[in-house]
Amino acid sequence: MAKYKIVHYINNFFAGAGGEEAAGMKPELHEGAMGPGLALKAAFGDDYEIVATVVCGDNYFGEKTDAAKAELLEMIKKYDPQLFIAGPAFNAGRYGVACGTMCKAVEAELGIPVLTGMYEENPGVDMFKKDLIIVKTKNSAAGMKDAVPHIKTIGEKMVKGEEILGPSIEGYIERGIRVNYFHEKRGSERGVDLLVKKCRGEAVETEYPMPKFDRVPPNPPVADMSKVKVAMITSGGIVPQGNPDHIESSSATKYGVYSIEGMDRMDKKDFMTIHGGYDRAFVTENPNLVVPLDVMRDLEREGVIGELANYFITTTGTGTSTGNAKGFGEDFVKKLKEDGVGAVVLTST
Amino acid sequence: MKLELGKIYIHDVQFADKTYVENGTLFVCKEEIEKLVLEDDRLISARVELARPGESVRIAPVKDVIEPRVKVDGPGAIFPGVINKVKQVGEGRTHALVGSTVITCGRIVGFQEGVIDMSGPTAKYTPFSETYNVCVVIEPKEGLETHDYEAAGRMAGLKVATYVGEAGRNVEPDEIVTYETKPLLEQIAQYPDLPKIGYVHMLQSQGLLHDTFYYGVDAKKFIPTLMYPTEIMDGAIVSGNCVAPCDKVTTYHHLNNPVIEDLYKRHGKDLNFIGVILTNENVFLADKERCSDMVAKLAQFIGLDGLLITEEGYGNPDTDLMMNCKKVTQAGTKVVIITDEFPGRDGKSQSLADAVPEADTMVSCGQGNIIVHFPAMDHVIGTLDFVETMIGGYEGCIKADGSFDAELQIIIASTIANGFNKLAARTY
Amino acid sequence: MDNVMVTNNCRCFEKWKDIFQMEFEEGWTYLDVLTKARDYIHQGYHLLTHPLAGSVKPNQTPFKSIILSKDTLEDAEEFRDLVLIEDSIAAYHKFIKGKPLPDWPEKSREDFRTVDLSLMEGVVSNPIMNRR
Amino acid sequence: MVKEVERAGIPVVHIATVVPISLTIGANRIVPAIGIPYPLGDPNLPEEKSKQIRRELVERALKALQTPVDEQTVFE
Repeated sequence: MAKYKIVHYINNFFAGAGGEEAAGMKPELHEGAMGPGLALKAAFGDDYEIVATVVCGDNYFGEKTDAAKAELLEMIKKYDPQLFIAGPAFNAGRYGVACGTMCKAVEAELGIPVLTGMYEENPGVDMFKKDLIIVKTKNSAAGMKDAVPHIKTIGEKMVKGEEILGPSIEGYIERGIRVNYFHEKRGSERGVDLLVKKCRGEAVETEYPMPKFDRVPPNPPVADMSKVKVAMITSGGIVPQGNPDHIESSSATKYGVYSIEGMDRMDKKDFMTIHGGYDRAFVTENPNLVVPLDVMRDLEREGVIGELANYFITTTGTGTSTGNAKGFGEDFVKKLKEDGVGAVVLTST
Repeated sequence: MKLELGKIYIHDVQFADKTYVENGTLFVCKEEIEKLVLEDDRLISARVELARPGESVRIAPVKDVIEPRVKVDGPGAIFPGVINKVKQVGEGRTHALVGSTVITCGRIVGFQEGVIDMSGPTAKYTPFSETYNVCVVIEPKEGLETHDYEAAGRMAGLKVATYVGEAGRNVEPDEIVTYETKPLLEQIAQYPDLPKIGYVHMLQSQGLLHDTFYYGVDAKKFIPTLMYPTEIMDGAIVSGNCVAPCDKVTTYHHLNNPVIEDLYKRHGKDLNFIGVILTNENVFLADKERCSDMVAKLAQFIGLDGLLITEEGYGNPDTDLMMNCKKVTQAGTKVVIITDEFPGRDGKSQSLADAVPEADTMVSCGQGNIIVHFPAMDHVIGTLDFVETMIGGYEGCIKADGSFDAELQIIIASTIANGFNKLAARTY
Repeated sequence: MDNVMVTNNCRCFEKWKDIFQMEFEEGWTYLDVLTKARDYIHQGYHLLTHPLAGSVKPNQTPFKSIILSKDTLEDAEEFRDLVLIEDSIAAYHKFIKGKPLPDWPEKSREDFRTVDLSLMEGVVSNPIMNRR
Repeated sequence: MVKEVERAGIPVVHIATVVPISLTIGANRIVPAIGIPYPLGDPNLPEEKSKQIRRELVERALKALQTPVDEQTVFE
């Protein structure tokens, strides 16, 4: 019988190329198993073979994701494997994201089962747990020994198309997928049990946890405002005259970044409002009512704030889906970070 | 209020010249049932068919399921305010033909009614694959208005069930179960050391095909009220809805409410079952605020320590469910919710349309979005013409041999949100 | 009461066009109605009816009607309406992703209009709606 | 948008006309604005008065940015 073929993905560190200094390495291909793959090879036994190990530096993957992905896929494809394993990444964040990204890409392109492993707090977990089976590992490579049996069992089941049981049984990270089963007691009886316990003050476990409301904990305060660069953002629909980027007056699908360099105030000759949600007359007359440039310049001059970013970011809030708004935010924070912005004043109408 | 429920166990159903029960077999007279149904001139045809557990039979589209019962002693009669005169029920003695049902089926509107399979892999999801079913397939006269047809179909089922139930009047029951709830102060005094427990029963009340009736009163027009648990066993509540089949509370499920049954089982042991608060699930947000305020008020008024809440339906009712839970909790009563789930095809989305942090103790009756396969059956009672358009079905899902794939929500009472079944969901 | 009905159901439009301000467009999808209602909420309107009224799910019925008002009838938590409409839009996407709306024959569409109309009739007949 | 800025580790203050919306979208530091047609200022007043109001609001926003908070906080 032919052996099942596995391709394994690891990073610079686990390939023995080195740590941070080797993180820029480009994708490489090695025949057979290496590094942590040796433990997998031993566990999977004679019916399986790690035919190749593909390696990529974490920084290279992070910075040139698309190129790295394409190169790696080419390498993997020609082995025609039945299973792809990435990592485990343990608590290495960039490595975790790379493992998750590669698993998704391989699954989509090659249509074969994929598997990775991470420590619960690895940022890759939140990004990929709904899409992938991620074996739960300890936070360092010392956890390899414990992870291997789970990777083996799940990997075998995947290749053979057998049912993968619940996360606590199989040792993977809970994916948040609701799956039916038959309980030994009917629902009403379980309900009464829970209520009696709850009334006694005993701990009870819910069968369906309420969604966690997506909250971001507040950042620590700005220590010294006079040393910080402040940026202004608005959902109040203030744009340069003529609305050059055609931002919609409601249900916006884009945002704009516009210069305020050398300006002391928002002049109605330069800016207009496109907001669809309110009476525009006052703001048309004085855009500072939404983007308080005049006051901010005063504060900058007086040294109350260190510096004002030389642009403002704008869109319209009315009718704009939370999904789009989230997307805008994810996009423009990169710029804010690059520009060293240390505080943001966001105005909404 | 004390009710003796005499259970007559039915192990088979057969056609005969008259309707009667003998040695656990229910004999029904087809002609008399058809005649009874056709007394309503809104209906032009009624066909009676029988379905037994294990048969290769599929029933669709199902409108309501009703257990035949008859009141043999005490005030009032079965289905008060609907079939019989308005009169307080819940006291005396009632006989039930346990293990048999009357099922109405037929097309009401171009969507929504569900499926019952008497055998095969999907049979396990519905309790009615284990009962002996007298199915009445109805057809309306041409051009009948939807509201009228809904009413005619609802009445047909209740009339037939009442008629069949009469067969149990003079039969000695196999088992008699006594349920008793005393007036509030006496009930509290009976078990002073046990937690005082209630049940908030939310009735579907959004409009056409979404209604429920209490003593004939449209539930959207009442305000929350207290009910002795035994009233429901005499048919004080009847279903007038066919929302998503999977979480439809059929009239059968009202008569056999599992929460009430299980609370009675523990009554006097580790809890003191005080009573039921009935409330509704209206479309109007002001009604929701008002009724949930009143539910919390009643719970506090009668001094409950804890209560269970069940809902019927998805979406709009989730908001009532959460408002009730939140306000009752804030009024100082502990809450457990029983619900079903709709997390989408991939099981990854939020299961309910609303959520509050107070809903921290929930029982899951399973999720209705998974796809299940329905193999072909030898015989179909009703029609499969509408499967594609029924809830949970999708275009092209039905194959030439009559087999099809559909979401679990197409099966009657498969994820019923009052805990009648053992189906549950957990997180993978 | 300054009420507006957002609907894609011509029967609701015909029935109440003289009573309510109407936002009606036969061609709107279920989502368009939800989105329009959200725009009104963003502008300070309050929901009078639940956006998911009727337990026919958003990937089943093509029709949707929602009544909003400048006034509020109840002492609700302030951001209730916003949460309700956003949750409803999320629910819409959840269902439609798994299974798109079927291409219903006109007979079924008329049934759906009837059900939607009935849901709204229950609301409009409520005495509190006639408050001035 | 506000959550994404916060998530990126940049302290952010939201000057919002409709505070409940701000709470719902998850802003942690919130300063209530004047009103919908003119959030920062009051154009019915002479411009210097209006600007004064604007300045007070912005100063309150800057103060909020320098105040430690554990949960969503409205700086009235």
